[in-house]
Amino acid sequence: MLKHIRRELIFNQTQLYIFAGYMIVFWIWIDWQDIPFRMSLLFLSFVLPLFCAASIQAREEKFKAWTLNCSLPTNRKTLVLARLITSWSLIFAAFVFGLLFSALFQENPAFLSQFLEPKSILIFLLLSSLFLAFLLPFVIRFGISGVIIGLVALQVLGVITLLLAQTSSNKDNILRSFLHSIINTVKFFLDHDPTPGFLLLLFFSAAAVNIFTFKFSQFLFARRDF
Amino acid sequence: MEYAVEIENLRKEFKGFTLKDVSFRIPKGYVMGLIGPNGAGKTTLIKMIMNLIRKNSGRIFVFGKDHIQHEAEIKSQIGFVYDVPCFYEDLKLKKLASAIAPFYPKWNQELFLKLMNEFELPLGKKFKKLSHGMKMKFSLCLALSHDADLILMDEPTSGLDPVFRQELLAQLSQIMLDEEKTVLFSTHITSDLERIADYITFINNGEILFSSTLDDILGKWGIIKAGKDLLEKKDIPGIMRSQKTEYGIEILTSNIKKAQTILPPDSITEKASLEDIMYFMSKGDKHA
Amino acid sequence: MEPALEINKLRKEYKDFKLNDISLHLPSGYIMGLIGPNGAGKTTLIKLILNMTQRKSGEIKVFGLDNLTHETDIKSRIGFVHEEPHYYGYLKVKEIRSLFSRFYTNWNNDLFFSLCGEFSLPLNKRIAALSRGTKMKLSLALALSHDADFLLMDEPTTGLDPVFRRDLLRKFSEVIQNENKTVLFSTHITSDLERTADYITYIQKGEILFSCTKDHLFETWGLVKGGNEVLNRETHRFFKGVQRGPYSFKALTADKEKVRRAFSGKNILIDKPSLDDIMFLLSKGEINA
Amino acid sequence: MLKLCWKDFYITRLFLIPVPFFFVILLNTFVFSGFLFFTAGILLTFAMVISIPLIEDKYRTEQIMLSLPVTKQSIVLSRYVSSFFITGIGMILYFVSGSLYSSIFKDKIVSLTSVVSLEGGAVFLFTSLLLTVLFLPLHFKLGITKALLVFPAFMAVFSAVVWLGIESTSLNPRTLLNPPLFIFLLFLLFSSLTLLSIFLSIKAYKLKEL
Repeated sequence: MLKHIRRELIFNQTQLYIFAGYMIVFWIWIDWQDIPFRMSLLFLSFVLPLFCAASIQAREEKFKAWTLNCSLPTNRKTLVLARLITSWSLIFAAFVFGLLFSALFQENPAFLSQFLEPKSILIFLLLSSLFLAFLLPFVIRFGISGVIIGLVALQVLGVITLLLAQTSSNKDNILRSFLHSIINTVKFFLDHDPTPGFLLLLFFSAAAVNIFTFKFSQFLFARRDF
Repeated sequence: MEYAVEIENLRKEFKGFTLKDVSFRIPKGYVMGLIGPNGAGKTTLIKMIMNLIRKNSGRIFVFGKDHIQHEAEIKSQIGFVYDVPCFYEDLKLKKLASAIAPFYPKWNQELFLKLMNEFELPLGKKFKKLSHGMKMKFSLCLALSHDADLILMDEPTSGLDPVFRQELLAQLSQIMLDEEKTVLFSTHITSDLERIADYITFINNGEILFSSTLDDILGKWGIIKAGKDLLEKKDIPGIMRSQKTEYGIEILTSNIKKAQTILPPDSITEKASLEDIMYFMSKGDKHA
Repeated sequence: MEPALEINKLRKEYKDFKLNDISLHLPSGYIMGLIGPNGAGKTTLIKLILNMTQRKSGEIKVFGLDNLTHETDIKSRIGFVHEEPHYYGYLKVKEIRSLFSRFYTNWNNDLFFSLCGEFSLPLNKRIAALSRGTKMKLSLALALSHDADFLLMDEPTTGLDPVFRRDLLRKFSEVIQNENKTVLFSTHITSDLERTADYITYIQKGEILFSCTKDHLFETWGLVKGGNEVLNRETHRFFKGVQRGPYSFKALTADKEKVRRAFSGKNILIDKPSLDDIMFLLSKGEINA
Repeated sequence: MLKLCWKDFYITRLFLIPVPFFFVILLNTFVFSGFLFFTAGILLTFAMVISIPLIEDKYRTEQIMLSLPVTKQSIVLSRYVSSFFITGIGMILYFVSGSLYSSIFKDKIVSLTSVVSLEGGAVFLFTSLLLTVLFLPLHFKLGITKALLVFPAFMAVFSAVVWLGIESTSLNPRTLLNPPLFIFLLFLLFSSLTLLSIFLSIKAYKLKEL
């Protein structure tokens, strides 16, 4: 498996430099705008999986390199596993980089300590696995152009919901309640006190989500003809 | 006779094209040429052996083993050269090779470097800077450096100039000296085939029309040019296709010797080149 | 009738490659094949005729008109076919027709539709979905429909199967016979050339080694085979390329009569060279070092 | 040359409906600050302008275009004309989305009148035309993909130089602003810049190796 990760890293090394650049800009932006801890955790858990799943797949699609990857002496199962492990190693590398960066430059020490709490790490783990569970299969199935169209569609949907929520004056329309329900669940997780049971729950749910991602992506990848 | 690749009634349906019950065998230690019109299924067939395209039904055995169960083991003994280059174009050649090398247990770095400078390929150059011919040479280098027993090539010679092609074929025949190696390559240039192939398989819109040795084809097959009425009067042994022309009728037969015995004196018989055979098999009207 | 193409002393320099003093003459009504190793300058030459790239010096005349001053008139009489025809993939075949027809004054619609019928081109299919061969037929139909007098093609037959190539080449010679058009096409498949080309031009490392009719080529050029003992300092003069084996040699000469006379005593064999031999000996044979 | 402009229109006529729709919708997401609304409008217009060279690059149709009876010069000129035309469309859409915003949100979040006004429109037009005029020579010299990589850096340097120019000459922008002189100066500067840019593009395109 190590040779697979080495292969993925070598093949996408130009992407890694861009990735490092983004991370620096991201952390400077967090520090400069002093975004609250929770908000930055949410952003981080969305940006990292998006970058890993989308950019590596985009390069593979651009150069039609999957014929090369699939012709190597391995089967498709290991290829998907390698892609998942590489994505996770990149996410953790970025996370650790973030910690170092905020340790060095962040003014308020509370920010760093909050990050190092096991609860926030596990929440980050769960959120990233959820985003990855959505993104990796989506990218394998629809490709990078699918992801871009998807993001633009989300943007347009967001604007339309915003417009509708504004115009319909009554407060309790379904859209607004739907938005509020999402925000509440995230708040519930963030505020919950870090009892061991809760932490284990977080860990196992993250593990379950990742297993689902692996199985579903492998199912989709196996069905593709190159 | 041991076979490197055995394909048994392989079937694959696409929207506009189906590969119908393809069965043929590639004997070990020989070169098999795969010819057929554009879109006849040559590339699909090669990709199915490499399990890049999944089969609907049928079985493929490589070195006697099923190509799905033992996928990794088989692929470590297969060298591949595709007509559309599939490498990351912005990487240097030595980077590409170093990423691929650990996958092959029998990777031989000295052989790789020897081949690279024999083909004058600079290791530090980026893949996209190479010309079409050099890209083909690089994939061949990779395919040959891990002592592959089976080499699959999809139109390796298209777009290369004749001198370069001769070099490539010379390199290939040099590999074939070692009895163990088998080569399957698809091409459009029949003169290359006549120069190097031992077996020829002709595929036409998803069906194998024939698969036999080159000398058998060039020896036994022939074209008869005769008057229009010949067809009605006699049935020609081994007749495959016929085509009406303004001078009379041209018949392709797979058994020229027997046919000659019953022909009227005014008819002319000629040897059939691969190109003529392809022309008749896809354009001529069928018989039997 | 003005010669279709006249190039004299054409020069163009790249970093690692030079096209120096190319001179070429192609009378109208004939097919000329352009062959040479990869990177010898075939594509550059075609691009210079179409003024796609800037030349250093030299003059190109098409139908007697200089291609710098009369660029648009010349181009309206040239049909260009690229090796890998690139059109707007998302346009349908009939849409590319209406795009092209707007640019050419003498566009002939019913000729286009009859050619589409003959080539069985699907009018409502997107170009990206067409196979390589069909795209080639489309560009040929587009070129012929604005009755181009000069068909300029860059490796039209690469990657096409032999059956298709034979039809395509027969279509070329048909086009020549009845309407006195001219064809210049570069190719790597020597059997195509031997079957259809009237003139053959061989270009190598930016220089034209020969440009003459096919019959003249096969009459005067000879493939000389013999034992090594025949070779010496002085005999190298006759040969354009020599390939020396352990005992015998194979050499190429541009004037087999002269060689026959010069080697009258010795046992050498002279026969008709194939284009492959000519190309091999010209590029790989050691010239009289 | 006009045929080539017609060609640009012909190959993008399929997008004539979706593109404006997205333009207006996306622009409305940047309503919470006038400056952001303005820059988003500029960038979306610029995106529309470079969409045609991107299509040409993606489908690699440069050689086929040059085999048509047109000269390289007419290709460059037609690119300028169609870009200016598209910028005009961009400005119209900019005004449409501005008025759409004010009718729906009734200036609840922030009033856009300062930006979506006559003089705001003039500045919008001038900036987006300037952007195109600066970008096209790069596009003809380096090809669209490299040009897009180099352009942000180029813009940073250009705006810095302009900024320093204004600072050092200690010209009080107020005096510059009385309309007739300002408009005339603006027009003079802009037309000379356009001519220079056209000249550079033609020269670069002629030398470009296809």
